[in-house]
Amino acid sequence: MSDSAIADFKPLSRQQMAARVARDIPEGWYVNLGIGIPTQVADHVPLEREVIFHSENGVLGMGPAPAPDKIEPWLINAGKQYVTLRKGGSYVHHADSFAMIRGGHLDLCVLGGFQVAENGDLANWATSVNDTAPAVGGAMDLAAGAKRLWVLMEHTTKDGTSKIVHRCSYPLTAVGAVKRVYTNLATLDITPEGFAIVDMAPGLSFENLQARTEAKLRPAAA
Amino acid sequence: MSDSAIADFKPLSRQQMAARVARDIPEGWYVNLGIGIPTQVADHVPLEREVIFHSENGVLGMGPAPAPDKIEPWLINAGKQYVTLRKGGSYVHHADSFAMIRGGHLDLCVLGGFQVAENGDLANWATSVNDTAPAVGGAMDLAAGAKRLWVLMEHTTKDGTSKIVHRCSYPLTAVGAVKRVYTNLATLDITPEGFAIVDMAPGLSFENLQARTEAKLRPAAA
Amino acid sequence: MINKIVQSIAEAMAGIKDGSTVLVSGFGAVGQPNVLIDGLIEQGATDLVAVANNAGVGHVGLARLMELGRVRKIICSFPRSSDPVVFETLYRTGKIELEIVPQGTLAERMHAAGAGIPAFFTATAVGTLLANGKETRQFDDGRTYVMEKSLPGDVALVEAWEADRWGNLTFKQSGRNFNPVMAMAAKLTIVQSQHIVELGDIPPENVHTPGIFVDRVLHVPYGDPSGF
Amino acid sequence: MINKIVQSIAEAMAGIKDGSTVLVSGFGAVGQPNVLIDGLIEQGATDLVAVANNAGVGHVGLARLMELGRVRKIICSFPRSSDPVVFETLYRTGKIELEIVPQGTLAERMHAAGAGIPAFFTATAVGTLLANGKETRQFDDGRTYVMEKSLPGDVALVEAWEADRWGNLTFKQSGRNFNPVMAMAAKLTIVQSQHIVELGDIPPENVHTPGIFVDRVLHVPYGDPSGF
Repeated sequence: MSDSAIADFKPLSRQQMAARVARDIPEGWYVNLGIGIPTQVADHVPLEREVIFHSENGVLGMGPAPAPDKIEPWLINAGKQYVTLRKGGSYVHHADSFAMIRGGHLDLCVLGGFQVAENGDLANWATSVNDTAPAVGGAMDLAAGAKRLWVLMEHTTKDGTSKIVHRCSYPLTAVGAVKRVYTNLATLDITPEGFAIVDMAPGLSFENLQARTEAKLRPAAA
Repeated sequence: MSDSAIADFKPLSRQQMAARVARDIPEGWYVNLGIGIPTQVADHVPLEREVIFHSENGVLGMGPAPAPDKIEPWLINAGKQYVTLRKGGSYVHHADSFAMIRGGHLDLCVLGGFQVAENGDLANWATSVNDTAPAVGGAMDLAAGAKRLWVLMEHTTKDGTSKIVHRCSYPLTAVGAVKRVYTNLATLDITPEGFAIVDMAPGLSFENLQARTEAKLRPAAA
Repeated sequence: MINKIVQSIAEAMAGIKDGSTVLVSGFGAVGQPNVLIDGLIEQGATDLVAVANNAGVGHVGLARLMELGRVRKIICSFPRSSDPVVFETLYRTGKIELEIVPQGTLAERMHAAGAGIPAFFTATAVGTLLANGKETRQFDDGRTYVMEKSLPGDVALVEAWEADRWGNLTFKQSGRNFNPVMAMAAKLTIVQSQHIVELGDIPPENVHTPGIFVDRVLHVPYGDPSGF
Repeated sequence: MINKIVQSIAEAMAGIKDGSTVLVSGFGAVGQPNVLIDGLIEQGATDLVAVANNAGVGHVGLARLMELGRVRKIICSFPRSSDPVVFETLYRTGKIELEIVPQGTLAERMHAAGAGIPAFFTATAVGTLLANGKETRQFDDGRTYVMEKSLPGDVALVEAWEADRWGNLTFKQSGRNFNPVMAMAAKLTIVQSQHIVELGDIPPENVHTPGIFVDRVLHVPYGDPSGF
């Protein structure tokens, strides 16, 4: 891929990616945000729009990060960062927390990904079957349990390999679970016919996006 | 059975039966008492001997019945009688309450019975396979779940039929679960060899007890 | 602003469909959502499957709903009560189906439904009539267990002590009983609460049922439980 | 008088046998019973199976126990950490067994053990490496589920905020995490508590873990969590 092709458009920054996802989350949803970029989505949901954030370690109703002098040492999220609790928040134990996840009570989970396939498969926990000691955490529970699974990730690896694929080559996190993918290049819905483009980074053409994508894409419905 | 045979001894009153069971409950045990005579066992455990009484409807640490002017309308036991809560007591929901039962966390459950068999089978919920709408409540959970199951009941029905039997003829509550039976005539352990007498009502002879009992009894170990 | 508090019984009961499975909480009269049950009678849905610990008392509440012919089947642990005349008449004349479930299995089947567990194994009822026709299996401990399936509800009727606008709930004493379990097991959870409190008034460590399990809250300061 | 409060770490750890399965609570450093883990190092039991969310950090606590060769196998969801050097060295050289379990399945396997449920079905991990060799089955909803077995412990090490002499516990904020689940899943549950309170000081509606699940309580006012 030539440098000139890249010059044609401006990929979204991580901030912009997080903001793009945040835009699609309506008031009243119960939402779990995975470790990494997904966590930043919360920063782009205004507090007046009441979205209730859940963390696997038994926190429901998380607020923003605390000021450095307001840290509560016993209040962390699943990424082990200090957080706050909003009025109306609550604490539960791990089995109850995952009952919320597994029982389909979360409206949305946003996870990072290594690969998303056009059949909705997600790979985000191990890069090889021979990975020594891959760490799954709560990813498989979240991917299988939430009402909707969205993935937020870069469109390609650093060397330009597409992470939007026909079939995942990495070990799966969940089968057929992903509904939508947000990348730095595009927003893609997963439909029975495969990936359908919802929107693209400013200045990016369909051909240019397809050139960077292993899976076949369908243009946005008119 | 002649009247003179009955005159030989004095069966225990219900009060005495409850007191007999209470004598065998050590401090620190977690105990569930079934509806009926078993409920009265608690009245015979002095408060200084801390035994923690559990009720299926999510009450742990029940105390005695309240004075009429101290009734708490929201605090009842599984028999739907008003009770009190001791200091150190707590409330849980039904699934957690039965997790205590099913998970083997109760040291003892005392239930009433229709029949107890020498193989430890208990029948206490229905008197016929054709019983219209028998009511099981928590009996099967308690019988299968507690660490020890004791049964407290009259030795015979009103017409003199033995409730201590070779095999139960009524529908079972649990299989092989009973460890000990307290009746108005005797205390019987269930052993791999069947019923073994622990003690008998004052004045009752082994022969007289056996005559009132369908199952074969073994005398108390010397 | 999220606001799960509704202003009328009609709003609370809106949309309950014929054929629904309705989980009705309470143990005896304690923790029993009497006003919501009356609301369901008024609302009109029929061909219902009712799940409750008991099968109704006298001619009020759940018994009244059955008497009106609106309950096709009842799933409960203890169909007997101090005055079970309605249920017994319907049952004897073949006008209602009955599924008896051991009380702990009943609670766990709903807990499992709420927790995304379609089936589990328990030793309760093994070797009894209530395990007839059910799959059994021996596990590593050498004991035999029976497989029980989850019991999800379309609607749960719940009675709480306190509720806030996010649907966080507390329960009073033994009024907790089936309420938290039923709240998590149903698609639509409707609550009558003695008290409505401000968001944040319930300490976050002491929320008994988090609002994630609650859809609608009606303020019903109806006083002490009655009608065992 | 029931008194589960013990006076020394030696008394707290007495009787833990070689070969035990030890459930170690905490998520990160929060709710992690550091003093009890050090007590286990001191106590000497070996050939242990450790169950924890993580596989230890640096060279302290659980990592130290592993470094001393006392852990035969670890069951966890997330063997990575900020500094997992001990585990990774042992694992690469074949000196420790690893069983990776999805975090929610890990929690539920212990909850099931505590609740007398030997196995349950979940959709988590279906179609992945972590379901390899496990029984799967389709239920009425048409979805495929995998059967997971309960995970009981011989010993649980728990960290609480408040405890009384009956063993009733509360937890602070997200310090609750695995603690209540592990407390109910083990034959011997040992607690370190920041505060010891009088019987009755914890309101009965707000006991997080009832004393029925607790065997021993050690007062350890150790301050804020540290050592993520």
